Amino acid sequence: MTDQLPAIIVLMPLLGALLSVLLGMFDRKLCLPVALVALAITASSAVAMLANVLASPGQSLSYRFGGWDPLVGIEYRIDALSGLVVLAITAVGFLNAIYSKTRVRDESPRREHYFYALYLLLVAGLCGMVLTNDAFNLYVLLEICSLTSYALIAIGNRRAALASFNYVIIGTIGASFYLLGVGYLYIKTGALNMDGIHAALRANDIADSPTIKVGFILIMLGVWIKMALFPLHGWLSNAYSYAPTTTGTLMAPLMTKVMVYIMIRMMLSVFGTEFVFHEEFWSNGVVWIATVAIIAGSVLALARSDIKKMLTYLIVAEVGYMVGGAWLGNHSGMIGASYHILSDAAMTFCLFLAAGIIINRTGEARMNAFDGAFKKYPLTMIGFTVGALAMIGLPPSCGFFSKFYLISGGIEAGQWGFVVALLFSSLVNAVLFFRIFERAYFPKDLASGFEFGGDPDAKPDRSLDQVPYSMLVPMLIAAASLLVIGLANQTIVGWLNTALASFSLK
Amino acid sequence: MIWQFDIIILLFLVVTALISLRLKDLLGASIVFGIYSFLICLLWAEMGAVDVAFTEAAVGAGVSTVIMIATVYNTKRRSKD
Amino acid sequence: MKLLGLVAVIITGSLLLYASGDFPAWGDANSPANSNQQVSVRYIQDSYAKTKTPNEVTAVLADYRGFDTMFETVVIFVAGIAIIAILSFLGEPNKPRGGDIEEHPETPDLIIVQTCKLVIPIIQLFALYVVAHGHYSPGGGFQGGVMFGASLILWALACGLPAALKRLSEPRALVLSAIGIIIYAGWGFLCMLLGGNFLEYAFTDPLLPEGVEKAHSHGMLIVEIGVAFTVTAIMFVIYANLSSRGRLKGGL
Amino acid sequence: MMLDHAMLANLIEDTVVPKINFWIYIILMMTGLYAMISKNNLIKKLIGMSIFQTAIILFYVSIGVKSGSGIPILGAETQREFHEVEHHNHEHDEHPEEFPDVYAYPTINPDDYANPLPHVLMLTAIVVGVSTLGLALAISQKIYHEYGSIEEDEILAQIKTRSDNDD
Repeated sequence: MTDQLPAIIVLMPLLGALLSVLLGMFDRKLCLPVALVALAITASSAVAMLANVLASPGQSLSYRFGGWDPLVGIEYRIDALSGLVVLAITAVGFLNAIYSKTRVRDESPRREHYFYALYLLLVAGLCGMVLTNDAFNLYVLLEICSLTSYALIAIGNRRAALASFNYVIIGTIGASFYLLGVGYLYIKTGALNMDGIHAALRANDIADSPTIKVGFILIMLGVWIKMALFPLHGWLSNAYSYAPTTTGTLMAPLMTKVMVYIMIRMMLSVFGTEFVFHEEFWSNGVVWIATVAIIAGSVLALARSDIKKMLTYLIVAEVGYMVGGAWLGNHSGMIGASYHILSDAAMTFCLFLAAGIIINRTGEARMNAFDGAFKKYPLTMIGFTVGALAMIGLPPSCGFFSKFYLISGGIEAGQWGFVVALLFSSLVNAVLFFRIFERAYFPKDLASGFEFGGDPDAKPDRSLDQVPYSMLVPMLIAAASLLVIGLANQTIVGWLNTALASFSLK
Repeated sequence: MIWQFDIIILLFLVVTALISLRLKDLLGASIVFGIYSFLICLLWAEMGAVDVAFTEAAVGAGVSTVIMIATVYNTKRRSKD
Repeated sequence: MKLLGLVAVIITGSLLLYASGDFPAWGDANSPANSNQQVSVRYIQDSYAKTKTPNEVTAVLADYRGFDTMFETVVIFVAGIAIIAILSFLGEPNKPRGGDIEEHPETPDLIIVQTCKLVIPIIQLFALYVVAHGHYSPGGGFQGGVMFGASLILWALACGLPAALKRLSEPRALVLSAIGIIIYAGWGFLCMLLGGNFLEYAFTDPLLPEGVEKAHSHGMLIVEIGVAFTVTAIMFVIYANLSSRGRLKGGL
Repeated sequence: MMLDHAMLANLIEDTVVPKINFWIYIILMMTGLYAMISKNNLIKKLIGMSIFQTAIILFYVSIGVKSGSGIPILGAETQREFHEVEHHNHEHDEHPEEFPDVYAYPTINPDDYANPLPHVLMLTAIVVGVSTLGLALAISQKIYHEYGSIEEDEILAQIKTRSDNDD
């Protein structure tokens, strides 16, 4: 049964979604347990699959759907990087499902079973997108992820509907550009399997024909739109900040990171490094776009007063890190980019969870929600602080190590603009988060913060932060995972090395 | 695969697309969009893609025109541009 | 906004025109895509030998790339669920949806109702024929499912939405659509239980009388039936919710 | 020297015909893209989106077209040939001494049938297009319910006035 794991990972959430719809009609309280069981099975099979992949000889497994030969049928290929990303997706999905116990009940009453069905199908689509080795199957799964995320956002409050409509329009342009790019590859190579396209590109050396070049540009444009790279990021901040809390905490850490993974997968295993980094001018140009994205993302985050909007602009900056790292063209840049996918997913997840708790408890979306927050919600503030320090890049956390690899890659490639942008954005993150710490730990009017001589009969509430455990525990696990990923970075980078060794990076 | 037939349908396609986008009355625009879908279904059939033509006629022309008219019925009929 | 649109059009337009010069001529048989020996020529030459279905498009759709088609059915399922989730309880959260109070209860027109009574059974019969005959003639799960759904929509147009909802209420339609996907994924899972990979119909050979190739053909038929269930139910649910803005009353 | 019809016809045939499909798809795609971005009415944007997606389907299907080929469905006589060969091989398996040789399946000439792969991909793309259209129409109905208008400039004006008095 263990070699059937890739199919189980994609089927379990699908089955969970169907059960959630069927059982939800009788009793809505059944949906969360169904979702949790489905996600638990998916997470455990993701761990087992990762162990399988690492134990397998070539560090890469292949699964043929329908038993057909890969060129004719659909094939899944799993290597260390995709195994890790699937593990990150299922872990974030599982923890977020626990987090959503109270939030979904309050924010979308009477629609929980639809919410969980869409939630599980989004997780299934993301896992499938990461594993697939077939270009058109990736488009179908991309559409499933897009449709479920449009719907999950549109369930939100008043302004979520317009934000979701804009996301539909821009997301369809992105997905259609990707489809057109695959069409341009198909018209020249006649194959849909990624390895088949790669072999056909190298075999009859059509790599420098205009169709393949334009196909590459179209695929990159489509993927950049879906990952909200700077000039094309217009839809991100409204979509994630007006969406329901649990939609934001699920999509913020995953959607953009999976699209970065797909960009790396397309660059390396379909087009090949000699095609992508053939002309120095174009890859330097993309690194410059990433540099502008980092600077713009950080500056825009600085200007925001709404907490969630600020975090979304940080995502735009982080996407700049990964795109820049991947396009440096050298090994440590690519390692930095793929390691940053995992660390940024964990960091964003922890920050969004903590911000969600504080916004929910204080009911205030702006910065003054943090006034005296440490006194009222000590554990949540600790989690937020760990996430913030990781975002700034302090050593024990994973943020430091990914920045370390990215900067060393940048220096090797001589991209000084990129290195300066990385340091500048760390500085800006520091300013951002210390502004919040100042409000949280040292509130201006000390009295309100520490309540000296507060009303005597206000019995000190010993329960942890008055926040339900279902919200607190996932956040603390996410904060702990930041340190774990950071400390275990040697082993993770070792796996990534073997995964990326086969691609001839400088 | 008669190319004269093919060119005529293609030109009609572009014309109906432009009309559908310029019409101010949304109900009219939806109906012209239905014509656009049926013309494309004719094009697929002419190009030998019979399954695609069948699906386009049933799904593309049939259902999408109906749900678009349903939406126009529930929202505004006049559009400013 | 108009300027942004113009700029985007000019950039992508010039990009595409630059590439279109290099395309193989339209309709030539030995263009790279049409003459690829391992892929499209192989579909044409041994799809009948392996799956016993003359309609190669159905063979490729349901068997070679059956996993794609399963997720296509999931896309329709997602559209239906999403439309209900967005539109239901719009504005009046406490009032129950549906119910029998008719806002403008004009009686359905006699001529329309009679012609519908004549036409709809024929449409549904033809729809079932299209689903069942998908192996030998153009058609299959999607086309047949949409036609069956369209006949329900026709009934809703003729006699008002509540009348159609009495025949197929929304909960029942959702159960029908979920059953469709369960049939599809379940048959694929059955192939896994019998030792093959997911959706490997050859392994369901012991269950079905005829040879391994026929097992492919039967597997495809069952999968198409699952698709037809889902598409029928979801098309009607989409129409019901969009036309009555989620309140399942009134309608067009 | 007046170009008579035959000369004109084959002049068009070898210059325009091989390329017109791909030009028209670019024109349609650009109208769809322009409409999606710059139209003010939400429903017009969705019509532009549908035109954008059907243009891509036009590109895909015109890849798989082979001039002079039939539809990708095997005719009845090829099926009969296959049955005869199979029947014979089946007989051969039972008692090999009577039917010594094993017949091979008749080879099908690929140029007689259109390329089935783009047709399969486009079945998916059409269905995805309709699902996206249905979802976007539902969202526009919800926007109409919240803001009372489906014109983007009126909605943005309302958001601005509402957010001014929210602070």
